[in-house]
Amino acid sequence: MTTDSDIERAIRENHPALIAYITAGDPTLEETAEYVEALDRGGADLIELGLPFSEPIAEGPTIQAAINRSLEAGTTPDSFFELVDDLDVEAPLLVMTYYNMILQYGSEPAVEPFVERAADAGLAGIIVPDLPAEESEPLREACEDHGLDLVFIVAPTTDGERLETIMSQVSGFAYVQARLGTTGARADVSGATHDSLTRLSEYDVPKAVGFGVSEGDHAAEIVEAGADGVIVGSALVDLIAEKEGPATALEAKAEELKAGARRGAEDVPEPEQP
Amino acid sequence: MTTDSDIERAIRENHPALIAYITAGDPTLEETAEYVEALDRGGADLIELGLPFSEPIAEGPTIQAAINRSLEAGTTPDSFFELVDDLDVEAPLLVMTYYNMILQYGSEPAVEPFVERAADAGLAGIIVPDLPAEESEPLREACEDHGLDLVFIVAPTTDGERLETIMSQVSGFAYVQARLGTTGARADVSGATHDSLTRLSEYDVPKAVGFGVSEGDHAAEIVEAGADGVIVGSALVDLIAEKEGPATALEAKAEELKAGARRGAEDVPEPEQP
Amino acid sequence: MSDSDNKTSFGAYGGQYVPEALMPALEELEDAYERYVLENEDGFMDDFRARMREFGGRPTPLQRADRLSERYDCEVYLKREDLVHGGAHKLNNALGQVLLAKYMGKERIIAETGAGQHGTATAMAAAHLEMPCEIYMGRTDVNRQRPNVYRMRMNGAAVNPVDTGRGTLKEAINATLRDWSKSVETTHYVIGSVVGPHPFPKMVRDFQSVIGTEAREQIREQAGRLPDSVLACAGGGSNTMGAFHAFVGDEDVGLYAVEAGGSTLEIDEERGVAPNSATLSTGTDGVLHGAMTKLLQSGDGQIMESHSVSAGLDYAGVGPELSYLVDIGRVTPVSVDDEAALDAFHRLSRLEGIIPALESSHALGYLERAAGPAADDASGQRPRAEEHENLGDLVVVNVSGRGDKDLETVLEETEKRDLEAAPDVEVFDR
Amino acid sequence: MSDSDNKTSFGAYGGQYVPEALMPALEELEDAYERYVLENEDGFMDDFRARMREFGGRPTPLQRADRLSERYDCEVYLKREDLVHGGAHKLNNALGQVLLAKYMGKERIIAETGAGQHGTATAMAAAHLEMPCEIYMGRTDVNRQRPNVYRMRMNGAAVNPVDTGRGTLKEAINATLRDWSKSVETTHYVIGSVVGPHPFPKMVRDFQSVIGTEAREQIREQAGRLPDSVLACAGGGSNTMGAFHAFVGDEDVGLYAVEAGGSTLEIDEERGVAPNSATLSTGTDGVLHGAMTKLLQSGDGQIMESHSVSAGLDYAGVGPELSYLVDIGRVTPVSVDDEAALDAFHRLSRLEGIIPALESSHALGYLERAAGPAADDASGQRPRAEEHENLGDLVVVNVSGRGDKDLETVLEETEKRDLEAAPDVEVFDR
Ligand SMILES: Cc1ncc(COP(=O)(O)O)c(C=O)c1O
Ligand SMILES: Cc1ncc(COP(=O)(O)O)c(C=O)c1O
Repeated sequence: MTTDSDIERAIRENHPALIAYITAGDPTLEETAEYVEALDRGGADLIELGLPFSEPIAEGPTIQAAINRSLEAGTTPDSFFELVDDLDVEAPLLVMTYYNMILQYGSEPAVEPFVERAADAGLAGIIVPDLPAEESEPLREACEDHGLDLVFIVAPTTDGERLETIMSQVSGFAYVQARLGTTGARADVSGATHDSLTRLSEYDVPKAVGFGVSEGDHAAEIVEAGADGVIVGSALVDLIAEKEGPATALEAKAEELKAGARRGAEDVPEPEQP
Repeated sequence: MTTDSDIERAIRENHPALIAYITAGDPTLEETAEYVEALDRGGADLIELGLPFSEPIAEGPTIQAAINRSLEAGTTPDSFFELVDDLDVEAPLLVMTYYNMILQYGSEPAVEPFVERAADAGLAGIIVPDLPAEESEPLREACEDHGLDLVFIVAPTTDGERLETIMSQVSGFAYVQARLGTTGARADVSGATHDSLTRLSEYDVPKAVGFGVSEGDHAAEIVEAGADGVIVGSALVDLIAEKEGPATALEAKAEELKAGARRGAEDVPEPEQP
Repeated sequence: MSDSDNKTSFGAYGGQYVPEALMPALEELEDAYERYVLENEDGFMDDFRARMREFGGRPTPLQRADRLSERYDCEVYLKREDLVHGGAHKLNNALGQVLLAKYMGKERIIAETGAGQHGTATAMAAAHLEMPCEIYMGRTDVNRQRPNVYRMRMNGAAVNPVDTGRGTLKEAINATLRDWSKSVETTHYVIGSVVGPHPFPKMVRDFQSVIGTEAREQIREQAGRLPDSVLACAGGGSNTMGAFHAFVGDEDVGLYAVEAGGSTLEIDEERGVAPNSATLSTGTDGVLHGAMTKLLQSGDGQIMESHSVSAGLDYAGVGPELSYLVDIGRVTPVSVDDEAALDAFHRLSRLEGIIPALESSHALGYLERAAGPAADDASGQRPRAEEHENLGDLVVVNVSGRGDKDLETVLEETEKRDLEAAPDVEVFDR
Repeated sequence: MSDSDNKTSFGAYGGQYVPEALMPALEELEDAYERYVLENEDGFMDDFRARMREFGGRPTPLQRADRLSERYDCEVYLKREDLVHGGAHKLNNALGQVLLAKYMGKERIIAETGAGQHGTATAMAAAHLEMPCEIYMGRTDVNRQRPNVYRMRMNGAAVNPVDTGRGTLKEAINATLRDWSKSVETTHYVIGSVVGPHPFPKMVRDFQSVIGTEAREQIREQAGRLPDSVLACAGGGSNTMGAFHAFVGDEDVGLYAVEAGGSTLEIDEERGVAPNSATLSTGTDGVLHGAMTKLLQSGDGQIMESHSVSAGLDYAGVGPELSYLVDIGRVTPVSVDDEAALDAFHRLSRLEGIIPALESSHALGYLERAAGPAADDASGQRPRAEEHENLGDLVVVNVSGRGDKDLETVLEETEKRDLEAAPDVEVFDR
């Protein structure tokens, strides 16, 4: 690992970090801008913005619905990037989208145009839930060329050689999937989380845990188990779908989660600096 | 041929003969008695009474319907025979029914009980539309034993050896089927009738033509072609189904048909007596 | 052919009780049957067999049913007639007859149909052989067997609804016989089972006998010996005789004709209704549709309405050869009721992944009754019940057809009952 | 196997674009595929073939279609996959995968289905092999393919309606992938076509390749030589690859993948709707459901709704191997529209007595377009149109399934149109 990326730095400096996900364009891009600012104010250290794809195979019902709302509102890669162009928040931003959306940007199927535009817009990294390490070379190279992190997911089923391969390719942070299944807020922290963090403990890269985190107490538990950050998505998307004036609620929720994470960190030693 | 049977005599003596068919029990047995008397008055020389069977495969729609009415009215072989017991008309009576009705009369499947009862009731003959010569031996023997005629049908398709066989077994008269198909009144006389009568001309037995005869003019044409009698069924059954006071209509129809037959006979030489 | 009978009958059964007008056609047919079918004139049988192979999908497999074998503590093999083109054994006969009609120079085909299986098979065969085809079908059946009506129409056949009587199979046969009386010179009547006047019962049996001929070879190859028993459902009895014929000479092989017990074997004499179609088990001798055979009839000789949950078994008569084989003790007639047949339908669907025709389900239902867990003593020893003992250790069941056609009926009838083997059929939004 | 490709892809197509959580399962499956399928470990392939013979009814015939041969002035042979148990080629794959899952020690089967054909095949296979089975099916499809839902339920499978999106195949696949993400350790996902991540496209192709392997042998035996061309419809492309695979090395044999042209090949960019499913003919490269392949997608990369009168072809993607074979010029993609497919459905039903699946009717529809009377010059000479010339003198058409399932659709769609080959479907009293 050479110098820390924006993302890595954001996690290490704000340890334990809160990583927030919302779907861009849900319900409109204008509102997304408001929500991003609210999350930033509330203490999110990194913000993932979902660029909607019509076949979100890794998402549970909550985020599926958000994606549908966004698509119905007409969100496109171009309008998404224009939103990001105009955003001005402290937390680095990542785009989370499916591989086909990246491939189709530009006139020919290729990854370069998307990455270039993402870098231009000031995005710090990319997460692609349907791109395993085996298929990631073109995108990884383009990301390196443009100084973006490509975040990989480590699943409860990831083990042995596969884990090695992935960890050798990780940049930014390792996205530790808390449990099998799809995204979606759940009321507990799974045993799989503990197992995964144990397996990963020997790798010197920030680890953030997502899939099912919804409350401050979960965040505390996860950080206590050794995570460097918690990733929260569906719980935030729920607020957007259900509350009036979601911005306020999002800010409060971010505060709760960040506080939870901090609570968890009180019992664990600060991670060693490289 | 030894001595003439009642049936044969009725045909020869009343030449050209009118043979009338109605379904017994249509709509009730009481009314059948009235109709039989009316036909007798109108000039019918022989009267066929249908004993209804649930599967009348040789009948057209008119007689099928009559059979259904009779069955619904509860006609049984016993009530049928009781009707015949009580009838007192000049024309000899025949029963027309399907073979299973004959077989099932009595406690075991056998033909004897039916024939015995028919003879007792004073019936002169039996016609069984689903009993070809090949299967007729038991019934023929029983009929001989009880002095009843068993009338056979000669179809337009009957030819060569089959015709020989049938004609050697005929008693009473040969029922010449005017055309292929089922019973039912039609508006013309078919060419098949002429052909059949030609084929039969060498056999010395009375020939009566049925299937489709409905008017005096048909009767004339048929007799002119060489028939010794005409058989009329559906046209009479139609009157029963359609007219108020069918007895009068039946009598008038019989008169019309008999007159027609006579008209036809004026142009043909009297048949030779044996 | 080794019929212990004279030319046109089986003992006292069979014969030719038809209007005189049809007799010449039967003579002509008899002649054609003897020349083409029995003597393979002009290579008729080779042609027929080749078409059944390429068009019809023969041979059908004989499949060991693993779950049934386990359940019944004996080796159960299924003869898979459900895989024949059209979904039932019916094509064996329909194709044979339409081809024969073609060899005879006939120009037109007519047939009756009840549930529509024989009608669809005939329509397929007629399309395959370019013969104009008309199917008679009772109005009631037309209305409740709509998909089969469509199939016939799509194969180019005309469908003539019959409005008389109850509008079911019996009336359709009557109507077809009436058409034939008119059209006999140019037309062949493709009768749908081993019923009707001679030579139909023999001819249909011969066309269907491929079932048993194949099964006999297959079981010898697969199990190394002849079966202890062969089970087949019996409506008219064509799949039955088809399955049995090759085994009739094998005296150690038990032959079970499983009839539709309907709701009960008891007869409603008053209304002239038999709430079953168990002709062989409960019928008396008489003449129907051209043959002497066992019948469901009143004391007077009127034919009764029969009933079965399975339309293809719902017939008041049965093939004369079966009547004969039952009388001489060669075939054992048994029956299972609607409920047991439905249960067996679900059981095979679930345990073996084969959805059988409701007709065939009767044969399977008898297996359950004779050899199922309830039939045996509940003690650990599992001493066999007598019926189970009689079936033996190696049983062939003829699955005469597939049950796709029966889904609606089965759903409706299942809802009324509490069946052991039925899935709970959730009803989705409509 | 002679794939001109690397291990997980066909040229640039294929790959494994799935969530990380599924990757270990794909590795495990790849290993099992190589051992059991490619190397016949534990006699897996022998077991599979025996079951396809006895349970599935293989081999299916290759039938010379006499009327079509005459009409098209060339020898037309039909590969009769409509005779496979369940009524379509789908069982070849479903049984292969469920058996493999069993050998792998999996405890549960899940699958997606659109029209219900793959679901019913999988439910049958699962019942046959005693595997608990759940089928995902879009709500819209559940409601319009009711008989198939019942069949699955009767075979003991659970049917899970999917309420997202338009409620059709695409959504069902998404839902099944989501289930699998959760249950991957104990569950095998039986994918229904040659799509999805490696090793599915190869494995499904290998299970289906029996179609072409049989056909190749049969045509050599029956016609004495290899065909000039092979036609198969292409949805996902499993019957297509199944029919083609054995012929890919025979460079003189033309391979035609016939896609659903729907109402038109033109795309409604505005609404993101393709009124067709002609992926190979009009699609662009992208990633869907785990593989890089040709897709119907918007310029941005959103997957379009596809459309076809035939539910089984109604899919916006296609197998990656087909994309590859089209790119290198080995397979010719063509398409016929709804109307031509319906017409071909009626034509085969009427002329040959075989009611084909609407999917298969597309392959037959192409034959009519390329070689039908209208395609040739009307002059007495009948010089062949170019398309006819290309098909050659000996053509094999894969009849991938039977059309019983399509009757309602065909009736409805036929009423809207004036089709040359359609019977006039009288409407009987309801
Ligand atoms: C599948 C099936 N099995 C059996 C039968 C009964 O006929 P048979 O007793 O002549 O075989 C039918 C009649 O439609 C049928 O469709
Ligand atoms: C009969 C039939 N043919 C073809 C298809 C299309 O699938 P594939 O292209 O994978 O063969 C289907 C799909 O349901 C089908 O049922």
